[in-house]
Amino acid sequence: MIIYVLIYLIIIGAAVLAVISKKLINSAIMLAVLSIGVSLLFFSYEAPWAGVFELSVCAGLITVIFISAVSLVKQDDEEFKEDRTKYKIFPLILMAFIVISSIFVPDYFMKISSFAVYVNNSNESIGKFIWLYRGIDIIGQITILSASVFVIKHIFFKKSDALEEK
Amino acid sequence: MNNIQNLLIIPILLPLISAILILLTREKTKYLKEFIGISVTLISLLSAITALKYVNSESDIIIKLQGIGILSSLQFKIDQLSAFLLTGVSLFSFLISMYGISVKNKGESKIFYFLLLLTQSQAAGAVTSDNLILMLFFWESMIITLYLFIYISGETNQIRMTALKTFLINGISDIALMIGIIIVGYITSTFLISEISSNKLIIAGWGTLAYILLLIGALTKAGAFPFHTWIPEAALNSNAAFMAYIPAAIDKLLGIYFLARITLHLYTLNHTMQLIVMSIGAITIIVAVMMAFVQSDYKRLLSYHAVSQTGYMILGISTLNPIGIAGGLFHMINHAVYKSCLFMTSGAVERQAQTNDLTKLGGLFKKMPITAICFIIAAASISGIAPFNGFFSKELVYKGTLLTGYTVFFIAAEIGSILTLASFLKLGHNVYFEKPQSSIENVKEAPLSMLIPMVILATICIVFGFGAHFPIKNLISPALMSLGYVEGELAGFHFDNLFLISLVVILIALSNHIYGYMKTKRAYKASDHIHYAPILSQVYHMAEKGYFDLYEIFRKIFDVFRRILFKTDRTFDSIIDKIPSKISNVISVSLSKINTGSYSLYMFFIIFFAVVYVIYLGGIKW
Amino acid sequence: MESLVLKSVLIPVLGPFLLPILNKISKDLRNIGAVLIIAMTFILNVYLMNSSFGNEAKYVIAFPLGFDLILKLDPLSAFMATVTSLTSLVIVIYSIDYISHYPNQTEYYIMLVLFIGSMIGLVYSDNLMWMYIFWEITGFTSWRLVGFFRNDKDVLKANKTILVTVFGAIIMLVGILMIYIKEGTINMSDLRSKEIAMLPAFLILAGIFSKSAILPFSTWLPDAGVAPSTVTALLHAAVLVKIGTFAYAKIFGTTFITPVELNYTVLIITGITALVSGGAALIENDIKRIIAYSTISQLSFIFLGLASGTKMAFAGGLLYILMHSIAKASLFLCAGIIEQKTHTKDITKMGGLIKTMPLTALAFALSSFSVMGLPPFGGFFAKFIVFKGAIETNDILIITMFFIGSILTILYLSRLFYKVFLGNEKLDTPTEGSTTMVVSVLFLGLLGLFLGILVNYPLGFTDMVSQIMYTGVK
Amino acid sequence: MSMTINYPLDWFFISILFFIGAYCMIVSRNIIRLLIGFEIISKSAMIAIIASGQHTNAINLAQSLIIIMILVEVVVIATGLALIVKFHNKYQTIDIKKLMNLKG
Amino acid sequence: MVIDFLSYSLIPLFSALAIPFIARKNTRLVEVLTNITLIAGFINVSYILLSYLIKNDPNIITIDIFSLLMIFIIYLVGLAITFFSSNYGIENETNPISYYSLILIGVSAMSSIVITQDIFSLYVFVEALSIVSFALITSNNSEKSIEASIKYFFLTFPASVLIIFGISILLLNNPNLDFLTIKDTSSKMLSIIGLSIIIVGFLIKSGIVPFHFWTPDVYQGSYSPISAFLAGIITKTGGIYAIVKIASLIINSSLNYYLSKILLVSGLLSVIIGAFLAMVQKDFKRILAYSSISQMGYIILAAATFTPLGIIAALFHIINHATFKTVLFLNSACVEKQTQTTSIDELKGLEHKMPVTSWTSIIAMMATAGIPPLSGFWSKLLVIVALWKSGNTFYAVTALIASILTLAYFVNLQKKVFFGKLPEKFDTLKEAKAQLLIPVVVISAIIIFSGLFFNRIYSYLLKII
Repeated sequence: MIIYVLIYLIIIGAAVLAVISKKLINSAIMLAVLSIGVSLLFFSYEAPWAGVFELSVCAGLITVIFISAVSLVKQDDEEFKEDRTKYKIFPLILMAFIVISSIFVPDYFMKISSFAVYVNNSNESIGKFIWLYRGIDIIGQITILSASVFVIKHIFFKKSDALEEK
Repeated sequence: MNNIQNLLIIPILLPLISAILILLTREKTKYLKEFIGISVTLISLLSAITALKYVNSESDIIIKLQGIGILSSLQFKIDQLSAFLLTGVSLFSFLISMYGISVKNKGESKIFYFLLLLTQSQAAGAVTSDNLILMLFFWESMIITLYLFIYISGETNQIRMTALKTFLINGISDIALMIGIIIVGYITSTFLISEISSNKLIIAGWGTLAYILLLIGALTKAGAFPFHTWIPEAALNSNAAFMAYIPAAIDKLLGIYFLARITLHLYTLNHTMQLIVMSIGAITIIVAVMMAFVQSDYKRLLSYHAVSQTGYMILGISTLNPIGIAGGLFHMINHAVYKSCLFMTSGAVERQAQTNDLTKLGGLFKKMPITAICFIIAAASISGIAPFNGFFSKELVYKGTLLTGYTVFFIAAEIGSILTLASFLKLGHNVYFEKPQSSIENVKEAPLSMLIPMVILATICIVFGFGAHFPIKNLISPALMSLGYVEGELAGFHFDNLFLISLVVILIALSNHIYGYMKTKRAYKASDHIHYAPILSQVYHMAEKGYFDLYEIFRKIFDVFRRILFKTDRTFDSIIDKIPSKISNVISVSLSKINTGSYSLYMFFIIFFAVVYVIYLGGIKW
Repeated sequence: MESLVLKSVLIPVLGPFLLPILNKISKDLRNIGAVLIIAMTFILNVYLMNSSFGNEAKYVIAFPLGFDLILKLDPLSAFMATVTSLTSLVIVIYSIDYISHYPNQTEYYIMLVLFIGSMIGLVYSDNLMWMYIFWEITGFTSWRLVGFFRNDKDVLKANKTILVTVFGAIIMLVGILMIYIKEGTINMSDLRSKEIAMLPAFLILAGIFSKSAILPFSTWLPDAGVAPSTVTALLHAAVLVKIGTFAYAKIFGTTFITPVELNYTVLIITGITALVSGGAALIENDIKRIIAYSTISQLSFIFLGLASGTKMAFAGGLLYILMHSIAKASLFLCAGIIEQKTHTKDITKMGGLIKTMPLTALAFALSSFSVMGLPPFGGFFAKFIVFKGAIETNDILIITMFFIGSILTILYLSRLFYKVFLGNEKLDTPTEGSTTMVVSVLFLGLLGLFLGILVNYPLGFTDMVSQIMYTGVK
Repeated sequence: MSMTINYPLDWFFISILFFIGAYCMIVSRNIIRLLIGFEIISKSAMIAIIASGQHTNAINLAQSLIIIMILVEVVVIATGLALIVKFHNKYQTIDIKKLMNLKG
Repeated sequence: MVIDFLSYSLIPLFSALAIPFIARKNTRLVEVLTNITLIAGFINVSYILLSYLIKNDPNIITIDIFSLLMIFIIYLVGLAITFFSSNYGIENETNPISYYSLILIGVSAMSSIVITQDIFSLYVFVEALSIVSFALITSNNSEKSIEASIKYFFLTFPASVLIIFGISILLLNNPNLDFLTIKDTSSKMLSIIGLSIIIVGFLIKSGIVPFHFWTPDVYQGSYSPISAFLAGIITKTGGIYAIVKIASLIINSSLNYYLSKILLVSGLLSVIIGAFLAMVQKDFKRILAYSSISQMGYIILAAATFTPLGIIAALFHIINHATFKTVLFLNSACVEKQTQTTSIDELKGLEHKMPVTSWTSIIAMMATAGIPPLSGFWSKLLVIVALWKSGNTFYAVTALIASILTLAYFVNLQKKVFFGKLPEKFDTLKEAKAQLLIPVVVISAIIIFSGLFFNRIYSYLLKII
């Protein structure tokens, strides 16, 4: 019970810091921390596969992409100044929201959860499960991966810039 | 029986066909049109007379026509009255078609004869049709011929305006007549005059409205006050043949005929309505003769008299007693006779002297004696001088008026005849006996084709005067019978107070004329002492300006009216066109203000509404 | 017989799409094609009209939800179709010369014929939904036809036309759907002599008014005068505005038992319309606007006949439709000749044209006499019978309004004739129009005269129609 | 036991996480920070899936969904960053307020 | 069920993958390959449909006609876009290989969306579709297109989150996310909540008021052929289709009252607001964007009735609307190509220079405004009747009367762009190439005929439920 709350506190804290930190690079790192927290949560929910994917992909890959992107736009990031009051007052607003949601959200979902139906189809191994039940999603994954390839290719197509110069 | 029916068809159908034939001939052909016109009208005159004989001796003639639905009961019916009118109409058509040969400004003679024959057939149809729809058909179709008659007699704008005015006055009054007829048909559920007359209408409710509308139609046709104003203008602008034909003869015949029909045959008037009609007659007499008295144009003066004489007929008819009615009808035919004769003389004078302006005319007695004599006879009879026909008819009217017990109308009538005589003294004195103007030194007598009709008419004046019992016995009393009135003691010439009064009238008129002449030394100025009398002068001025002209008044009213209506129309236009587009534009612009293109705003809206929706949908009642 | 009904609709509806192909071959062929299509339609309809009594020919194409396409032959429809195709035929013949020197001719002919075709379909369709469909097609085609000249203001007027009429049509559709939901069917032969509720009746009435330009939807009609005169003749005089009157006759005259309040409302509104449009016609100076306003006022008289609630007045209204179509078409076509020859539409700039174009003046005079309702022209009888109906409503207000209305008719028409043909010459002697055009207008003018003299035949037909079909009021 | 209490608690934190992300996505003008907010929100979504799966002990189904979602997310983030870089090349800024040409 | 149609999504995918290897430099070959792929698929699907249409015996229909019709329209529009692009000269502006591959992948993703029977896979394919469109929008690297793409990216993102949340709720009482399972449990309250949240997500994705803010910007900003693709089919399949599908699942549920209300309100709002906003726009494509918002509204209204007739009406209107909007956007692309502008203040009097464009757009506009006998009239009529019969009379009447607004802004647009007097600068203007006109003409013909033979079409629209 406690452990959940601790993990959640890490997650929330990381999220808040990611939002309010001045430097983008810190935000990216905080995002990584957030992902680690989430993967911990998954582990503790007996969802190891999800945890592993989360840890490797989100905490790893996405952070790397982020940091590279941040470094690409670094100099503009320095000279770009937005007023930080909205970030300074953010914790207060968050507090207010937490208070309100602590009144409504939990008991609403208490009601919801009382309607839940319990199933037990968790005995197969996850790979088998995916293959059996989520077969169509495999096609989805192929589609989306091939899409991503062409998307990147399409977005970073240079000929047009050359056209615009002349 | 059959041949009799054909006999009746002739005056209606033959002129129609030959009119179309004339339209097909070419203008070049010498005298062909004139020949057709004269012969056709002569034939129809003869057939009319035969029909009259037959009707008086035997029974009425009825002809049914094929028809469907509302038109299923179309039929012609000649009773004595219709036959009498038919004869009169054909007679005048015949005379005018002869007279018209040498009228100058009658436009293309082809068109002239076409119209003349057309009018003949229309008038014949109108007087003989027993079904009100049929009568309306002929009656209303005369508007077009009337319009064209005036239109062809010249190119000037003046003439066209007059033609338009005539057209509008008659057209509008005919719509009134139509509605009146429909109402009659609605409340009696038949359009047959004979059926309606079997149980007469009374003045009540819809009946009153119907009678008023019918009266408007009849009076407009007869050219009574206040619907007369087109006649003097037409007199100024159109040719004498037309004036002698339509306003003098045909319109009077038709109008008074229909007035007699509705007043005596279709309705039983109540007292108020009778008074109204009588006073209309009296007013017509006085007003028109007052105007006529001061005119200084030959035809215009005559035309005003044509109006004022209508008053006598209306007065006579509306007395509702046999004597008065007989007087009215008799006066109708007499008036037609002498008035067309007078117009013919004016036409002759105009043709020979190229003018109708009294100031330019004078001393024509020596130059055109026959015309002058005809004029004198006709003038005498219009002024009611015994023993010409006018005297007898007027006398009958006076008697009838006195019998109703309203002396005021009698006095009005007498004043009317005083002024009539006075104005004719002025006219005749000026035109025929003044010392001649230099401009008209070498004037010849009018051509034969003009003289013959004049002489015929003048003769009729005398004949109907001395032998007044003949027309009364053969024409008037049968007509009265057909209207359902037994004849009283009508005819004959006898000394009584009325005769003395008429003598007095003559004396007054003479003295007045002499006084005026002495005053000014010029005959056409003989009326000035009345014309420029203190109050009267303003009145005359306003009258000349057309302040009392119903037509002008209506024009002013409608001018305001149409502007109001136009404004209404524009208002509706803005309601369906401008206002909606404005409203939608306002809405659209205010909506498009939200789409500022700012990402943060959009994001806020989207998340906000998403949360609202989710909360609403999540909160399903358990 | 069924096949004939179908043909008489299909020929003009599908025919126009051949015209562009003919146009590829030669212009004359295209014109001839257009004329032929209408002529065939006319002949078919005359035949149908003669054989329309007694046999209930019906052609059905099944559509879902009870929106079947039913083409049903009845005397009323056949009569209307004949009148339409007759005037249209003359107008199309006239167009050949009139339109010959403008752009978009092919589109013009396509739209013209399609318009007539949809009109024929409208009159024969027995299902209200399909009536609505053809109704909208006529609206669309009239949009293109009114926008024939593509200047901004012309197209603006065209847009006004289609927006107003389609708006009304949509209101009408609401009414139709209400009937559809309530009764379960919208086949008029099934709905015959049922009673109709107030609300749908008035909604349908709004559509009818918007189509035949009765207040408050009237003003699109004069504005649509920017179109070429053939189009205005077709739209304003012969066909488009008659759709409303026909729909009224068909729906409220021969299908439903109309509530008497509805009829009374119609009489009041049309009475006001007659006054307002007459007054506007006395102010306007644009010849086509004047004639358009006169159309509006005459439509009020037609409605007077149809809504008076007696069989005879109903017959009179139908007769009025015939006479007015002919006369008004001729008026518009004369206006077309005048406009083409004088290059203006402002009557204050005209005058004395009777010298230079006497035949046009003759045709114009004949037609305006017919519109004024003078004997022996056809308009006289129509107006007489219609007024009889008005008087049988026993309502002095209505009688007065229409009395003044017909006075206004005489006034504005004589004013128009005077200003255009008489008056003193202002223009440098324009010449008479081309033979085809003059012949067609003269034909129409004389037709009005003959129909007046031989009134028994048309009156007999309409009388029989109303005797057989009129369902009366509640 | 915890089975009943967990689920509402999860959603409590999910809502907080969602709020943080949403706030970031609304207020921030820095386009990369928007993407960070995006990331946070999608994390909250994943937690929701897992929580439901664990609650109804259909955890394998939840896991398989999560795995696919992670893949989708990577691709989406990559696309987003690519777009951002392109935007940056074009406009030489990372201020989202520059994108106000299309409006009305 | 799924297997029946799998080829429709796999073949384009594979050819998309194959393109870069087969045609490295030769762009013409790429175009040929793409077109052949789509033509093959299109001929196949239309053969199946026509065989039913010609036999006209609804009973012989055994397969899922709902998906089949969607596949038909997807392939139709996709083919139109590729054919159009292959003559539009895209190789001057972008990389043809990735362009065509992305279009093919988009078609494949859309086909998968309509054939899949699992709500999570639906989500996955929708995401795939959206990243494809992010890329395609920026095909010509103009500022506008990048702005459009980024706004699209960020503003439709909350949709995905909501969908996931909804799925997580669904997981509570469904062993799996199969449509049939959900249909069985659709009377349960949890399913309704979950589906409602998912529907809200899809409302955002399809740009219904009040989530419409991104739509006009994206349609206006994106590369012209692609705006046709987006407006024509992508947002329909990625948003509206899902809503209609879900609605068809919960027809018999007793708990859909709130959902129905919210959908009705949103639909009516988008009908009216979209129409009003379209009236004051100055850009051809933006007007079309707002018009498509307002048409979306009709579909939502139909779906909101949760009756079989409503679902039929919604599907039919989706199909028709895809055809109208494709025609209109392709026409706007032609106009832009010929005149280098889409601002209606600069355009004028093009009708004599571009008659085909003018007439096809008149047809499409009239069909959109619901002028009979074009297809749009029938679908709109079905929508209204469905609303009326389900007792929502107010919505029915308002929606019906609001269609006059559609007509209003379309006649105004036609007047501004195609009528009036041609300015001098366009004197040398020519009609677009014939190849560019073929798709437009074909689709216009489809609009007309599906209106004329509505009775045939309806007879097996019935079978979708």
